[in-house]
Amino acid sequence: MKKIEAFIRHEAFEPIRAELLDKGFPSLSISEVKGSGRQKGVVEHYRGSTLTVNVRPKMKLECVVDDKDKGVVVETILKHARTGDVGDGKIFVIPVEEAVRIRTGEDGEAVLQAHEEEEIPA
Amino acid sequence: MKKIEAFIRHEAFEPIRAELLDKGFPSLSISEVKGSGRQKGVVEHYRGSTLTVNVRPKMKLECVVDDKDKGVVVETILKHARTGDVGDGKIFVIPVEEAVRIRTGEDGEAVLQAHEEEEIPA
Amino acid sequence: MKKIEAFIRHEAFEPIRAELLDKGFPSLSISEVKGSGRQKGVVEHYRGSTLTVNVRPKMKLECVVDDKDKGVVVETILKHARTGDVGDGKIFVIPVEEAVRIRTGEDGEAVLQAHEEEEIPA
Amino acid sequence: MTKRLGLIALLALAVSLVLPGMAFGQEEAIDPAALDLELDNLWIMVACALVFLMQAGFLLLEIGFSRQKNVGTGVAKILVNLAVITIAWWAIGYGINSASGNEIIGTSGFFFRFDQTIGEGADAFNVAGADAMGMLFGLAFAAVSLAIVWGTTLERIKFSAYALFAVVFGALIYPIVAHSVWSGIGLLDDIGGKEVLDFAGSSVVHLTGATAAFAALLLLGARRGKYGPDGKPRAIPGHSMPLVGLGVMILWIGWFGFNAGSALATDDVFFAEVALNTQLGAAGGVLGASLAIWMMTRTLDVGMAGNGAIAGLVGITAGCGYVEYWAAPIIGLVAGVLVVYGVVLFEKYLDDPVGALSAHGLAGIWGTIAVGIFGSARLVGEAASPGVWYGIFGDADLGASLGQLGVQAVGVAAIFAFVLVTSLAAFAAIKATVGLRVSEEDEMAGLDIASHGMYGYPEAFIPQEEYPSGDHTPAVAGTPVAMPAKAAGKA
Amino acid sequence: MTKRLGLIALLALAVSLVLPGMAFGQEEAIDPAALDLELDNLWIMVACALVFLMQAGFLLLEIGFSRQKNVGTGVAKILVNLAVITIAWWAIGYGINSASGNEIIGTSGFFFRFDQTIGEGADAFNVAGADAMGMLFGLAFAAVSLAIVWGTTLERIKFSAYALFAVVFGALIYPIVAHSVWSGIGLLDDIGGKEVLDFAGSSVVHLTGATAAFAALLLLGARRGKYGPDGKPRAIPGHSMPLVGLGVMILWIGWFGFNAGSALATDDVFFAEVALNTQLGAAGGVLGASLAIWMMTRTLDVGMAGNGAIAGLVGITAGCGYVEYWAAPIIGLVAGVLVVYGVVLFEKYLDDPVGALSAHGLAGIWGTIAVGIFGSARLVGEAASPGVWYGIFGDADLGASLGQLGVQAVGVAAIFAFVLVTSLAAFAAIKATVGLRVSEEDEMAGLDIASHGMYGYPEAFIPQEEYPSGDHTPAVAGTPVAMPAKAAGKA
Amino acid sequence: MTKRLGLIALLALAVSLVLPGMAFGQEEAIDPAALDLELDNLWIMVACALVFLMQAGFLLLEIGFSRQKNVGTGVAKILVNLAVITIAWWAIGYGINSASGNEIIGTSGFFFRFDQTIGEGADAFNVAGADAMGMLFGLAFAAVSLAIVWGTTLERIKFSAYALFAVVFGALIYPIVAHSVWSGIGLLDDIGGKEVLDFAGSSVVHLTGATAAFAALLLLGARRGKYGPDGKPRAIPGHSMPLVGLGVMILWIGWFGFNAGSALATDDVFFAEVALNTQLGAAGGVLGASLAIWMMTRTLDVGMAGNGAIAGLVGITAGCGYVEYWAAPIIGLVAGVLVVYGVVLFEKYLDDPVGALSAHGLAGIWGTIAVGIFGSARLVGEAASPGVWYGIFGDADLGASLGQLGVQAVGVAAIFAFVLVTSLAAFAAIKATVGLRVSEEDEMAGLDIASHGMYGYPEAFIPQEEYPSGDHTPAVAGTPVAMPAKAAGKA
Ligand SMILES: Nc1ncnc2c1ncn2[C@@H]1O[C@H](COP(=O)(O)OP(=O)(O)O)[C@@H](O)[C@H]1O
Ligand SMILES: Nc1ncnc2c1ncn2[C@@H]1O[C@H](COP(=O)(O)OP(=O)(O)O)[C@@H](O)[C@H]1O
Ligand SMILES: Nc1ncnc2c1ncn2[C@@H]1O[C@H](COP(=O)(O)OP(=O)(O)O)[C@@H](O)[C@H]1O
Repeated sequence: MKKIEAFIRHEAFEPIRAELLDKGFPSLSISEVKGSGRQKGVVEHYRGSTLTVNVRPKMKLECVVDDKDKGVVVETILKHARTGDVGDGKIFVIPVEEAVRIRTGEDGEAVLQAHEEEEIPA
Repeated sequence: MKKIEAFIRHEAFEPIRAELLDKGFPSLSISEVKGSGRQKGVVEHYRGSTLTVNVRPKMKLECVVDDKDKGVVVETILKHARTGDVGDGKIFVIPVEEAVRIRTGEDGEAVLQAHEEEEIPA
Repeated sequence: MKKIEAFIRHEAFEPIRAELLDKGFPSLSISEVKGSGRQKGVVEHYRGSTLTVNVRPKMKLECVVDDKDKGVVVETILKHARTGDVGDGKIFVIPVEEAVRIRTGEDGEAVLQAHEEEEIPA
Repeated sequence: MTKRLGLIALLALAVSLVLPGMAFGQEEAIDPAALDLELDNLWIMVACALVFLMQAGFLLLEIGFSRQKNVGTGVAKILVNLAVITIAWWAIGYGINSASGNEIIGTSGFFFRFDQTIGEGADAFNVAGADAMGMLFGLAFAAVSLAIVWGTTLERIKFSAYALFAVVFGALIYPIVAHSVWSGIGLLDDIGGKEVLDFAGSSVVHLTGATAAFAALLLLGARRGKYGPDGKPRAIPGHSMPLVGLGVMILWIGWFGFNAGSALATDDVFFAEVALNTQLGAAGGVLGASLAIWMMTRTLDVGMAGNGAIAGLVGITAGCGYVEYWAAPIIGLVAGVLVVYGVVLFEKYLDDPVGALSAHGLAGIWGTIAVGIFGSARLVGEAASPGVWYGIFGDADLGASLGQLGVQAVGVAAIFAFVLVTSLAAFAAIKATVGLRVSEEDEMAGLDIASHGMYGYPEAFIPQEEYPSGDHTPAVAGTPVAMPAKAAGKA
Repeated sequence: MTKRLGLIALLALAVSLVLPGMAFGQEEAIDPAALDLELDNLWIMVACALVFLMQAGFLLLEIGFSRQKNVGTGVAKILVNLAVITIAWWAIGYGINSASGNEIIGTSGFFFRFDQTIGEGADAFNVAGADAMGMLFGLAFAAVSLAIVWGTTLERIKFSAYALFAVVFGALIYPIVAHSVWSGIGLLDDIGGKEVLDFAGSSVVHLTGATAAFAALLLLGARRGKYGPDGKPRAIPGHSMPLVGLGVMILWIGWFGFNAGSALATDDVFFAEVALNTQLGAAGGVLGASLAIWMMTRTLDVGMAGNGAIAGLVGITAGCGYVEYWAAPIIGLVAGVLVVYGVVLFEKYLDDPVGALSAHGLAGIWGTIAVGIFGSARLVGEAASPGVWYGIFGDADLGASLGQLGVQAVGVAAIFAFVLVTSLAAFAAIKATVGLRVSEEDEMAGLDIASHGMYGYPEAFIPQEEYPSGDHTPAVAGTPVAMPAKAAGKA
Repeated sequence: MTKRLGLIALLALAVSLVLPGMAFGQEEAIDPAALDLELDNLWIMVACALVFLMQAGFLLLEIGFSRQKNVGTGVAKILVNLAVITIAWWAIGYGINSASGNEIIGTSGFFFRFDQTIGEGADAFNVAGADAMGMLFGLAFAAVSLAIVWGTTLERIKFSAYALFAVVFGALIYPIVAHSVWSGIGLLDDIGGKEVLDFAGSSVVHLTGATAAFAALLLLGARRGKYGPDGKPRAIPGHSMPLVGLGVMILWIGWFGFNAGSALATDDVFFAEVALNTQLGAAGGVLGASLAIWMMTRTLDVGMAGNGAIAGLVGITAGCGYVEYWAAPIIGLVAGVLVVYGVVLFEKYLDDPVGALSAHGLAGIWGTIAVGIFGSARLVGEAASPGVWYGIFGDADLGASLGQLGVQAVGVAAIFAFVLVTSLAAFAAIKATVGLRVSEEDEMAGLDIASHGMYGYPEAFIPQEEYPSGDHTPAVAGTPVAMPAKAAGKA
């Protein structure tokens, strides 16, 4: 199993989420981060003084998938997160040794993204 | 060493924290995430329009422990985070190669969870 | 490649960022976390009642670097994050299998921290 | 009709005529008595706006003491409440409260309209502008009393309960209390020859609201998580002291209207004496509460300082027209200390997020009693006696003073008992029918999303990425703008 | 000159003289007519402060309905707008609006100054204190109308557009509308012998503002992401219902000044009747909107309840001095229902974040028309006829009533058409020159950072660690403090 | 005594009697002089409420310019400050400031009470209602002055310093300044035959507050991190421009009471002239500051626009009763420009988070001086001379005008020097005893948690999961509710 961690622009998330859902990868998590990278900080003004902000808001997307699905997820992220401008972010792939679905206690790759029919919004 | 990452409901955290502390695992970190999975989004209303929110607030718990302790931590999380309803979340186990305690600079498994007597709230 | 994850005090970040930048590691991400560890919770007051807060705000720093650069990054973090008091936090090193720069789609270690000349603040 | 600027021009004309002191023709003669009436009512109008402003204060107080998931409901509540009580008061409440009918209820003035006859016999009068003023001012007070009710019920009550209870409270419970003390013919107006003194409503308005709040709480129970498995209370901190602080300041300013406006006239500039007492009482309240909480916890709780201000104001409300300046800060100080001990004590058994039971209940009782202690001979009037202070240290008759103290206590007890019983009945009926408390799931999710379809801080709860860039602009005749969205924006 | 305390002492002296009823020497005689003028103007002053307070209400409403990245610009806007219109009104607007000149525009009173002659012939007068009062009150109304304009433009308009349009609107558009209805000599003052009845400005102020808002929107287009690729609108929730709620409450209180202040006098305490109608209308609005949205979505939208209050208030604004109490809640109720359906309907094509088109536009139209339905014979005056209600159910002449209804409709249509055309022209000119809409990048980044260099919630967007501990204290003469920073602090 | 509704009925009766113009019996005759007194005091009461409302404005301004960890302390501070100064003023301050005694201090009126004799000889009077009004109005001004003091001290001052300095400032420093200018017998009332003109307190209130703020800052030093290792200032942005904006709007509205209320009477509707000048001054301030900051940074800083409004208001405060309308926006404009340059300049050496030194200090000085430039012959009275403008361009005597300018400068200098010395002494004493500044740890952690035991935004800092679901409901008699908690809830 692999965890795909991507640091992306906020506006890229929704299309990624939608396409991943379509392709059968409904499960993922996001969080707010701030980052610095190739994209430089901005100089802002406050009451006549300047303030250099060295980090910029980004979104971190985490998605654990079966080894074989790694490629398609990375592709999907690349497809939507890429504007070609500095600040698009990065994708990292990290090994995962184990996965447990809390609801059932079952573990293994089966728990990652598979969706049965009887899903309910609860 | 393993990092246990769990995506759980907010209300599950406090009992987990309390039991982990009891069992000798005081060290962990949490953060706010939003996730989608088997649990579907919700349709909300705002001024007569609808709005589908595809991700839901969850909490991410991170706890790095010695390999041998992995099981007990996973068990503890499972015990408290499980309601049996969709949305309970998942636990992932990720390999950690190194750990350093910043305060002392010492590294290795010793730094993970051990607590000596002279701890002070500072 | 390694991901260095450090849980640090807020005030430690800026010097770390500055020195990493100097040393050629401009790329990193931070996020807000709350943690418990050796540092104990605090007892607070609200309208005459007490409230024990078991977790404290910390900052999580994530920085993916080439294997060979791991040491210098860990050193830099240690240097600035260490006050010697309880609550300084920990550094963990996690293996990363792959890295992709979204902007270009290129992957491999080249994408991690290298900075060319034509960088622009966008 | 309304020629704004024409009129102004006319006024200007008038002034130029007036200034030289020229005599006016007979038909233009202005009767000083008419001016006097207008002047009094202008003051009531000003006071009325200030009292309505207090609604904003209560709103902020409740919101600030709530968690973020329960803030929108407070907004909807204050609006619906104010709307319902306005209609209820107009249709029924004002009539019940009016100086007509018998000692229990007024019997005319329903569906308030111009030229309507209110009262019987020699006291009867036909509704004109000044009566509309009095009616509106009465409504503002009723609305304050109602606003107090909900302080104990935050974060778990069903929305429908607000609207339903507002009808009963605005049409019956509050008007009956007001009639009993302020109509001049009510039950509490002649207790063994003495009247209950409550200048602006420590009991009539504040204790009444707090008692109904108590009734609601008894039937509602505590918030989930308020009491640990060990039965000990846990702090559930609200989300914003700035909003609480602004709310307190707004209430403080509104109280000048509430108290000094209750002079109902500008005669002898007496309203200023009332206003000064109000300020001194509030000051005492802040100091009392601040010192008490600091001595208790060695830290100055912000919310408690706010509660202290309110308690001081509630405490001085009954006496603001009856006591000398020196007594006002003392009354406030005691109220401030009371509110701290009250909050801490009640907290053990009762989950009252804003401290309404103490700030309005305890302080309201204390304030009413305090008139029996500090009431000044110069001010209490003929139908009452000065306070026991003057009986002991002054030249007032101690027996009569003690009698007045007793009358004050009777007034408090009567109001408490009446409101408790009727409110319990009303809330029990609501509970038995539509229900009083939201489901556990709704309580956990928060009332905003559960009852209002959206969080009160929507953006904080809903991720920004839910609004991706859209490249559609609807075709509206006359909209020449097309905003061609770039392939992807940059943040 | 101003001897504050000396004067107080003097007043006190006076009172002690007065109370015994002593006669005054001739030179001290106080003319009741002067008092009457002062009394009327004191009321206008109070009302004026309340109407200016409404600016804070509009500010909060707009901010609350915006996303966090666009809140600071609202603050800068309200300040600059108020400043610009103040100058524009002083220099030009007041003169255009004044009761001088012809039926289209006033022709004197520019660069308003003391003792300036306004008007011609017998109606001419020289500016004195009371005229300053009227001028300031008129400005407060103009500022309300201007504040309404921007509700549709949030989160994407260029800042310069605020200032530029404020000049045109404050100097020309609004004054011409006000002149036409309120100057006593305007176009809409005599339509076949009848005048358009608009007591406090449902049309003059609110429809005018909303129409300009409509014009702005037509040229501005929707926010990015408001309409999906399927053309369906998406909710873009604002960030704070507490701020919206406080804004609504402040507007509600301010409206007492707006409506009752439009009585422009205290005579017969008529302002109280107006105030009561205002309260009843607002109540109706809240109830109408709450019921309508609940029936539509089975959930009580907080913002809609707030819009309902405002719609009720806007709706009753034209009729508050012309209808009986029973009609006020009905007018409000209809306005409240209208606002909900209006918001939901307009949303399909027009991106109006705060609902200004419905709450001020639709409700303004309805309110003006409603005077033709519910206007009471007792109140409408000689130059107008009672509403059709009285024509049908009462003893008024139905033909005349229908005529008045028609006149009201003509008034609405005329104002809408005039404001739409002139505003479109003004905004088109702005668009063609400095531009009306920010760049896509700026819209995504938020107006705060793009136009003001800093977020409106700076700390929320800027990480705390950006302010590391510094150990430098600047050397200032007299600063004996050196704060030696510890090697590292602890959080 | 208070028969609310009975009285209303009576009033109604009266009106029905009055309207036909019937003659009244002798005993009911209403003396116009009494009405005049009541009218004047009603205006002061209204103004007083508006001035007290300014406390809410200062609160919001300070909170908005603070970081989130320091917001609750502002709330506690404003409440405790207002309480302390109320008592201090009642006991001592009012007496010192009163028009009794000598040119330095008043000597009667301590422990203010009804019927107390204030002053000596022919000027002596006994305290009645109108005096209570004057006393309360004076307090409102003292409280504004005190509120200004703390703007420079945010985020690092010890809480006890607030209370201690409030005593000294409210009992001595401010009253002595007020006595010197406004008592009619003070030092600054006769400088070579001319008086210092300061209609509502550009210097007496604002410069005084700002000077004390300066003194506090000198002894307190900058916030940690304000100055980098290179000695250059760094921006430490506050957390909420919406709160700043609301604060500014509230202050603006309150200023109508502050300035126009200082007319202390309704005579000739002069207060309206003052109010109009106030509005024009504020407008000028916003424009001046907006243009200045825009030219400096090409971006319109939100906080600067707010500071501009305040500077405009402070600037016009001295002259609002002395200058013609055309001069008001000019005075405001200059004040607005000054505040921007002041903030940017002071920032280099002095850490003043809200810009109080510039907005109240510089603008206060400028405003006072400006009366010497623009004071109009029509308004300045006999004891003063028109401004140099009229000396140069008008027919005033230039020598006398320059003399007046000098007197204004002397007034400014005297007040600055006096307040600086006394405040430095007071703060030095506080520093030497209980200490002035919190520990470094407390500053880093934030004053809220350090001094008040809880964050001002508790929920934002305390994780939600700290309130797990509890299944305990306390057993209270009459609580039939048991809320059986489900094994686990769902979010
Ligand atoms: N090596 C890294 N480690 C951690 N986060 C990174 C790393 N590189 C990039 N990021 C994250 O990605 C964001 C965008 O990176 P940036 O270098 O500006 O993009 P690009 O080089 O693709 O234009 C950063 O703000 C940061 O949050
Ligand atoms: N494969 C995954 N990768 C990342 N996060 C996940 C993954 N699966 C689940 N999550 C997280 O767990 C949360 C709950 O998952 P869900 O699938 O609804 O639970 P369950 O299937 O156990 O009922 C999600 O909201 C998401 O935050
Ligand atoms: N084993 C761990 N797993 C996850 N987070 C940890 C772990 N140990 C420490 N942390 C994080 O580091 C922070 C500081 O740790 P603490 O034990 O107090 O520091 P130290 O032991 O160096 O004094 C914690 O609040 C937590 O966020």
